[in-house]
Amino acid sequence: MLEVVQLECRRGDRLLFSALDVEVGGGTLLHVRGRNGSGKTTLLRALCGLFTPERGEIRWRGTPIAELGDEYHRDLLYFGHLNGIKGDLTGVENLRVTTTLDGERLDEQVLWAALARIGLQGFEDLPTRMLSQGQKKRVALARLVLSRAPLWVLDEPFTALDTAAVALLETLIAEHVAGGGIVVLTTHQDVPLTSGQVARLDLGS
Amino acid sequence: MLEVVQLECRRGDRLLFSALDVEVGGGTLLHVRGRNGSGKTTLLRALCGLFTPERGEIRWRGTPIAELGDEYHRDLLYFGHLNGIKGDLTGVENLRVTTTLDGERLDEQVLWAALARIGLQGFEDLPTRMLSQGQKKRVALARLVLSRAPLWVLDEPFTALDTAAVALLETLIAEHVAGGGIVVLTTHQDVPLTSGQVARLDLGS
Amino acid sequence: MSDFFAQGGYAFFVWGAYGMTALLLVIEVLQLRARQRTIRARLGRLMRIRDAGANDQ
Amino acid sequence: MLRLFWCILSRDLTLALRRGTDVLTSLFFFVIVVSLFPLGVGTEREVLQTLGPGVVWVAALLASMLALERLFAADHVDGTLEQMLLTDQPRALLVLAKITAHWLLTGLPLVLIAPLVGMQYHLAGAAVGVMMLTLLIGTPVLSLLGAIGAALTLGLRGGGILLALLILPLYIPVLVYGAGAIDVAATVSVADTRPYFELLGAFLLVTLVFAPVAAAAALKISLE
Amino acid sequence: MLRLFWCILSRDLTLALRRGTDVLTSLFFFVIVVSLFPLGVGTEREVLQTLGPGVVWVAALLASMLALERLFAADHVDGTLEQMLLTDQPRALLVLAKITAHWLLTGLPLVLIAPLVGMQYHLAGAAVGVMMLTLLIGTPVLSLLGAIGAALTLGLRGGGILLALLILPLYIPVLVYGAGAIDVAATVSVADTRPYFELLGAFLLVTLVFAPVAAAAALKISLE
Amino acid sequence: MALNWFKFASPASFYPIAGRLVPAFWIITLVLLGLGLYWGFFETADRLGGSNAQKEYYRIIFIHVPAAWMSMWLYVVMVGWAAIGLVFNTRLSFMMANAVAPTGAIFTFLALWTGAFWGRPSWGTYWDWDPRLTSELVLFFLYIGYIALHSAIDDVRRADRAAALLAIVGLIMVPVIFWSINCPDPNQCAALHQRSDLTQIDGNILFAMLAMTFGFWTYSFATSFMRLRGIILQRESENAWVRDLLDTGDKA
Ligand code: HEM
Ligand SMILES: Nc1ncnc2c1ncn2[C@@H]1O[C@H](COP(=O)(O)OP(=O)(O)OP(=O)(O)O)[C@@H](O)[C@H]1O
Ligand SMILES: Nc1ncnc2c1ncn2[C@@H]1O[C@H](COP(=O)(O)OP(=O)(O)OP(=O)(O)O)[C@@H](O)[C@H]1O
Ligand SMILES: [Mg+2]
Ligand SMILES: [Mg+2]
Repeated sequence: MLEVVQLECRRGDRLLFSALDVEVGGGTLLHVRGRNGSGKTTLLRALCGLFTPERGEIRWRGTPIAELGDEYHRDLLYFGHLNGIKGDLTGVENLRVTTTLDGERLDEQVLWAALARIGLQGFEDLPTRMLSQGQKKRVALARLVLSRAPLWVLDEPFTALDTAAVALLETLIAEHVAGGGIVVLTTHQDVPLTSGQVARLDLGS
Repeated sequence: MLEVVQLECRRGDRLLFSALDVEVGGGTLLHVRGRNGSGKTTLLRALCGLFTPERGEIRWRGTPIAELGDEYHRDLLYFGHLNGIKGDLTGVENLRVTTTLDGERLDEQVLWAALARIGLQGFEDLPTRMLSQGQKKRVALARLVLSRAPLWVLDEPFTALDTAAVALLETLIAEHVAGGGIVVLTTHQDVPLTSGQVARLDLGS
Repeated sequence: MSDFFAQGGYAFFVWGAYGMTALLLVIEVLQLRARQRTIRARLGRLMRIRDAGANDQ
Repeated sequence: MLRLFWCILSRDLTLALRRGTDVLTSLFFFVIVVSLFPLGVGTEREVLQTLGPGVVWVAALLASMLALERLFAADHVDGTLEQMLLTDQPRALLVLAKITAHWLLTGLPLVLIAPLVGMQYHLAGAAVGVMMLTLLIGTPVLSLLGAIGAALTLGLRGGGILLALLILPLYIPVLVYGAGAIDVAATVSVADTRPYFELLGAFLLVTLVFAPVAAAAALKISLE
Repeated sequence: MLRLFWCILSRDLTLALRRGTDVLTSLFFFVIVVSLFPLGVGTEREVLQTLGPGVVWVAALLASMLALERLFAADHVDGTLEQMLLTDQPRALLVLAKITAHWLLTGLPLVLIAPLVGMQYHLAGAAVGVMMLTLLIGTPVLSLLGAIGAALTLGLRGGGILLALLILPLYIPVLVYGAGAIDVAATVSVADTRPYFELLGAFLLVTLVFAPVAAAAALKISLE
Repeated sequence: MALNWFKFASPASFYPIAGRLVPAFWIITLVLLGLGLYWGFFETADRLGGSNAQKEYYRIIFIHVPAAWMSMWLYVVMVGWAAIGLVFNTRLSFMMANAVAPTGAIFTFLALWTGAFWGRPSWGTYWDWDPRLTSELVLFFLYIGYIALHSAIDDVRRADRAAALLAIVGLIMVPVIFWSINCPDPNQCAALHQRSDLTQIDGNILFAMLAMTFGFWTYSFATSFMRLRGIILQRESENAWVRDLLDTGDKA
């Protein structure tokens, strides 16, 4: 479903990788690995259309993403270094905004349930700036519980999470992959990613 | 050398911990553990004098740190969630500023050597904003190589680092502890901290 | 000759205008040449470093 | 579509209202700048009357411009803007919602406070009415144009002052006709201000159509 | 101690110079604001002459204030400020170094550009000289006072405009005496400006002693 | 045809072409400027006496008017390249826009400066808020805005596009801004009169003025190509052809 064809990315005047070919089918987890600075984040941003590669193409269901535009965004969930939540809004409010942006129309109940599932019971209606590093990350991750996008792109989703949260996230990823979805992720931590089909991509020499 | 006496910390109206007593002698590594939101970061900031606790006292060599003031800072190296480096300065320039702030007067050579040791050969004179997440963290960590402060307080120093960098950082910590220093750190990753005497402190229920 | 430089008493204005024009244009050209030189020097250095690095491996 | 517009609008308003002072600061800035002039220039009645329209509009320009920095910056820093760009809904609409919220918080208050300022500068009642009307039509243009600049300078160090550099020259037409209308109302007659309003209205329509699109494109570029 | 001062000063200057335009933006902002007024107020010679001193000083206030946001904000966001507070060197000295760099980059250029502005407003030669001198003594006061406000509003959303709110009232004495001196020089005589300069000088001395200490204390509070 | 254009539109092939053009432009520039200055200073002296007497400061016209023309023309050129870059995503056009901007800003400044040095002896003031002068000042701000925005952004690709977008928005606004300055009172705009008319100017003066204008034009070509070459080298330093170029010690 997701194809990367002869991709070449540069940052500044540094060539990160070239002639990269990858194909990821449904029900697969692609683990992108590499040293610090090998270009993992750059690749993930390119996959989302947030970074324009120097050369090559990225195709989703056979069509280049540059042509797909907004349609592609409907199928995509990106989770970057930044959490993408507002410190002044509560967990529920944050979740409501992100799901509306995803084009979903959800009940209040569902939102609370998602936050409870991610381990934030009792913190749902605190402004998120009052949460700790890891709790903020959890609020952001609650989106995954509700997402119906087939393609998840996750850049180091495990940082700052405690062991309980890491286990939960693993389950979420496993469920998504089992349901025929695609997950592209990076992580430096040793996380047992045993869900479905696991492909590995190594960047850098 | 570092004593925490009946410490109580609150954030907002939430009691994080109370009546906390810890004593850490030279040559010890204190690993602070706990769930997300259990108050690790708050404790570490309190140890540095960046957060005023509700009750209780922190003593360094027997004197409360509030009385010590600048003298305490001479003995302290704090490494927080933020890297504390300027994106517009190169690695060397950043290191020069931080070491000057630490009151040291070092040769150019020494700075370059420190950066090389931390695995940034070839990146020393690039503005650090052009580095990846993990490389930025490395620039910040280069300070540890040069530090002569006996007390290191490190808040999740392992995030974003690749395996090579994690190993290097472990060595640095081990050396520091072996040399009679104190390290207080938090981390959610399973990092083999076998250096010298390891104490563990668990926060949260 | 000195008549010419006096410009009928308006020397300051005439030469002020022409002078600034000449000055700016000359500065622009000099600055461009200096820049070209530094760029070349920098590229040369970069390439030598890279070549040296390639030989090491 | 309308649901998205409403969601973003109410989100931005909620955010601003949570920090009570946010709504007031831009207003106070306007009032302070307007009040500084008599201190620097002297307080004779005639001088102030000639000055009034110009000062009001320059202050409105500055207040609107200062607040612009906040339009996208906060969302940029915490990554929510990035998430917004990855939605499948039209981006220009989203930008328009943000601009609307911004204007409601920073433009509208200026219109409402205008009579007070008119008093400070001894303007006649008719002139004050015209002033309010020019501000009502003119400040949205400022917000709309400014959004483009705010999007372009997103995340740059010294963005605030750079934004001023980019945007203030573009504000000149609004300034000229806004201040001009008040001046004409004060010195000639209110009837003569009609062409001014026609022009301001035309600016508003044109920017309303094009600015959100341009700002959305600029955001895309800035987040690359 | 001097080494620390020099290290921070050169660090800040390097940072600004790396982004070539940083030095110029505050200057151009000043020039643009000054140039906006005639567009709003009208261009008669006499009006401009009475306006001149006031406009120059209000513009200087605004330019200095806008640039203030950058004084600590960047260092706060990337955590370098926190590191600076954990040094064992006197914090006030460190703050003074940052203020000095800030003034060199944003205050001094205003002094140098002043003659041009004087021309735009048809001010006489003597008045222009006085204007430069008042700016030379007055702008450091603005930077010093502003540093306190910048430290207090650090990291607050809408900090820019909140800062304006806190700081502009404190700037009023400088504005009154700065603009006053130019006005006196233009309309009465240069000799009569002496008391104005004595007052401005006194402001400078007092703020030079107290402002860095206060700003350092404010920083400590803001980072808690 | 199309292929050819693409060939020239690549920095690699344009670099040597620009290198060969620069000296040619310099020669033409020197000739034209020399001719214009000689004509302006020595062949128009007859205008000094007589009924409709000019004072010597009229000689400023030979740089003032050409500089003012170039300032506006170069802005249009700059926006043109920027727009082409945005639409067709060609790197070279962005570089062109970048290369033109500083020269344009310099000419704008010169128009202002020489105008001021003319205004002082003829109007008795260095500066007045005449519409024409004000518009030129605004143009200067627009140039500075473009340059400032471009240099404030680290990532050149983002800088190119952001600055290009700004330039285009600026160009759309320019007529509105200039018109609003020229006609602050819409009730009386119909009365706005034409200020100058080229056909009324003395032939010799016109000749010198045109020579200077074309001289400035070729000067702009020369400097922007020089700047362009620098930009190309900087941005393409990873590419093989730059390495070959440096290895062979190209001096062009
Ligand atoms: C600081 C800005 C400027 C000043 C002070 C200035 C001043 C002058 C003066 C004093 C003259 C002599 C003609 C006369 O006395 O009417 C003149 C002529 C001229 N200026 Fe400017 N000017 C400025 C900007 C411009 C600009 C922006 C243009 C753009 C088109 C321009 C175009 C011309 C032309 C074409 C003439 C000759 C027209 C004629 O002979 O009537 N000037 N300028
Ligand atoms: N600025 C704040 N205002 C109010 N409460 C806060 C603030 N920052 C943190 N808290 C609260 O303090 C508690 C402890 O936060 P802290 O950052 O110390 O946790 P932590 O142990 O470091 O967690 P993590 O592992 O997620 O980093 C959290 O429950 C959080 O809700
Ligand atoms: N804004 C930028 N400008 C120029 N170069 C950059 C920029 N950002 C990153 N780079 C360079 O691009 C390379 C890859 O960066 P990227 O962030 O993709 O790495 P990464 O694989 O995600 O590393 P990490 O594991 O440390 O997060 C790095 O070598 C870095 O120097
Ligand atoms: Mg990364
Ligand atoms: Mg923490």
